[in-house]
Amino acid sequence: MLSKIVRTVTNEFMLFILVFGFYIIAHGHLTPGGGFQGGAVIVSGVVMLLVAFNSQELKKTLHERVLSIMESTGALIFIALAFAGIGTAFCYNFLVGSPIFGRIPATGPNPGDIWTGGVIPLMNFAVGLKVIAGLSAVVLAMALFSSGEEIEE
Amino acid sequence: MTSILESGYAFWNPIIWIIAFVVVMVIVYFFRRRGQKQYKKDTAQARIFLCGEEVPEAGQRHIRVGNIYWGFFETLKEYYNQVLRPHTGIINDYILWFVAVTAISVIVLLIAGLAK
Amino acid sequence: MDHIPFNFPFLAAALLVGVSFYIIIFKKNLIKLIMGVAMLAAGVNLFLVSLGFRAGGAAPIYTNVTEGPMVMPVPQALTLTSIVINVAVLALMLTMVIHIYRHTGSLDSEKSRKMKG
Amino acid sequence: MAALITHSPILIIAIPLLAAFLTLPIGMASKKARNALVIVSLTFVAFLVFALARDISINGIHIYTLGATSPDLTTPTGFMVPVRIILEVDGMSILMGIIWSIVSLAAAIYSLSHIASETGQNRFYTLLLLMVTGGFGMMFTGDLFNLFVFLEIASISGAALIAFRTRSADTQEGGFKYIVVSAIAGLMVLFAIGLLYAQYNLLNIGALAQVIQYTTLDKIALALLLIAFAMKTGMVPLHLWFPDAYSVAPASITGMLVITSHACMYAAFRVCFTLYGGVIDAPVVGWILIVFGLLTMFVGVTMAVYQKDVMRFMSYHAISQLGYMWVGVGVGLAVLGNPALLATYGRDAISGGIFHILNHAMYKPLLFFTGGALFHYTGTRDLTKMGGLAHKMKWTTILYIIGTLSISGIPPLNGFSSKILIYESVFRFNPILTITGIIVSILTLASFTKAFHSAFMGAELPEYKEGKEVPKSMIIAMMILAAGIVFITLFPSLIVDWAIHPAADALIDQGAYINAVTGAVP
Repeated sequence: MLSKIVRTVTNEFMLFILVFGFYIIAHGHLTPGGGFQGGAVIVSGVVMLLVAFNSQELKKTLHERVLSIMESTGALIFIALAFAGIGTAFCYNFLVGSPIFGRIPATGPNPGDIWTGGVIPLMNFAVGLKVIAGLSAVVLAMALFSSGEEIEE
Repeated sequence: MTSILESGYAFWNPIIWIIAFVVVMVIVYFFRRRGQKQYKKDTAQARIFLCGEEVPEAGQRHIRVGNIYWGFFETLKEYYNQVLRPHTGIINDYILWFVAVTAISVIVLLIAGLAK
Repeated sequence: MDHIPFNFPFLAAALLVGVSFYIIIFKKNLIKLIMGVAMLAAGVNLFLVSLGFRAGGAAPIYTNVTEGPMVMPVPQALTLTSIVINVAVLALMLTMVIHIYRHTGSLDSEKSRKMKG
Repeated sequence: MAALITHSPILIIAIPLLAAFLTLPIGMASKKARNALVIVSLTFVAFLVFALARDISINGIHIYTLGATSPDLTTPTGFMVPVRIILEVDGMSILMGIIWSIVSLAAAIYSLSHIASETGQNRFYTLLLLMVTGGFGMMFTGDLFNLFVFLEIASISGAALIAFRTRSADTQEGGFKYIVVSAIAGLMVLFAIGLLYAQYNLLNIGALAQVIQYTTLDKIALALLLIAFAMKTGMVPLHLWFPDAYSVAPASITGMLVITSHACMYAAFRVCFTLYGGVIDAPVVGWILIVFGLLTMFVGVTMAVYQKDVMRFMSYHAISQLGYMWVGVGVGLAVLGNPALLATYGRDAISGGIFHILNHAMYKPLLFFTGGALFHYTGTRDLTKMGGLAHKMKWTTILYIIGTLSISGIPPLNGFSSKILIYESVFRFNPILTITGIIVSILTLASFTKAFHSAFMGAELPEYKEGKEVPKSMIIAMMILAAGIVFITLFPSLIVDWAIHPAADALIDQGAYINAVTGAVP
């Protein structure tokens, strides 16, 4: 565990990292970014926590079981969205034109409309969930590993 | 027929083969029945005969894998010395082989293209 | 950007691939080997991304398009997929190396091997 | 039913994917439900594969476009070339799909008791189903980049499964070697795809095949693709990782890895025949395949005779058998530009090679499964410690004999029917190939006799007096594959006419594959 200054700063910064990560996930269909990138940003925050506190401490809050379920849920939402379009074709963007994320974006330079993209923003969220859970589990498992402890099933 | 496989020169039919095999087996069985009939079960006749020596225990009697085909390996010693040399078990060497074979294939393809 | 020769990134990619193959073939330390694989991935990714470059092109963002050409978005998507895959591959490799170190107490690819022939 | 068949290519890929992520939440609740989910989903996939196969034999190549307004709309309105992800299933793909569905189902059934004592079984089944997804994806995709993605999915899950038993060092070493080799091969495939994309701005195989030129860059890309896939297949001298990885995996996974090997071989054939089919320098590439194939056959079998570890010994045999396929298809490729020779023996040689893939996919997993049964019973893979096991393991012995006779090409088993097709067609190309093939076949029989004697024959050893035959699910899995062997044995011509010749024609007929994508009238 590092000094109190580092821990306090980490705690404060974690909020900004989370906000920035979710911003990248939510704007994946408008700007560069998306589920994986935003998830990776958030996991960088988890790595920061891991450095500031130690892996044993973090294990008490980040449960392996919860991470596994989160990861499976993300993947399942993604596949379910892909299956939902199967009336036309697999992965068909069935939300275009509907009230949810259904607007057609304007061409040319514009500030961007978040309410567009059909299933793509939803898929971004699903991927983000999976990446956050999966990469945190990987990082946590490796940290526990190197401190000589197995992660339990 | 769904069993005849044409291979260009000849044909192959497993059903005919099996019928022939069964016929041969019947003939073999016929000859076998004409053999000696004095054999008695559960007597000294059924025991293993090893030049009159004591027969060793099951664990010692079994010929283990290391002793099978000794002559084969002895004859091909030179070949095996050569062929075992690249099997180092080191991952770096595996990739070296990959790079070498890719380079050779590229060169062969380019030279073949030049010859045209 | 006009003063940089167009094929400069390709030379960099070739250099990265060459150096990483040197590392993978000649460095016996398994961690260095993993670094070599990561560098090889970086080289291939750099190659892919520079494929899509068009001189004077804008970033292919829908809400940001000005007049003129855009750089090609497909190689960027390919690179991104490749990066994601490489994250998984590297994580798996590191996990296995940790296990190998635990079992054999060595990170040397010659000393830690159990199987040959 | 019609809708099911229309969507079946993607359902075959997506159902294992869906099931893969369901295993974890369901497995936390109940083990039995999870096992049922795995078996039911794989059975359903196998059913879909057979339904699709029937459809393809009637209607020809099946196209599926993801995300389109209609699944057969390959080129969206306003575009000149296909841009979406396209699945394209022809005779060759569906044959590989049939093989993969049968073997993965058998492997899942085998796993039920083979890994019953391990921890982390939920993860095991997740990875197994992901591997199934990757394999089907490689076989069905019509897009080069997707080929790479699915190749990596299969490789990553395969490597994790090889290293699944973390208790011993050799599993970790095998998994590490596998993932390093796969990563480098995969990156080289990606590099080659980049080279092709740089010139033609296309990723779809059919659309690329239409415009490809065979420039210098294309030749480099061809060499990279071919050798990278060949390394994943285990072609000598790139086979060195193969026994290391295959011998340490759980036996059910080893059986599946054999088929991923075949999937990479399929990808190599797809690249040579379909992608480069019109422009390739066929004799040169054909001879490259033949020379490496001969080397693979001979070095593989001689190394196998030498081995003392049962799984390692079978791995070297898998390498050796892969050589037959390279030689058979290589001869077909060498005469691809000559229609007269192609009709005389080229098509038969390709058919023989493909038929050998089918046969090998039946008997090699069976043999690996029996090897796993020996490991299950004795707790060791070392043949020197075994002996007299036929007294206790009657079913395993019978199944091992079936596999042995089949792999050695003893009539009337199925190995013989494909080997005779290869021998007789290849003989007219070059007799040396046939002679080498027969020598290798004899050595195969010799080495399997050796392993059979040392493991099963002899008096009952005192250390193996206790113990029972392996559990029922393992026997059932082996029985499924043995039933496949017996069926192919009895009706070789039915299989050849129904599955093998369409597959060979699909490889030869590049035009049909292109037309299916570009929409031209065939």
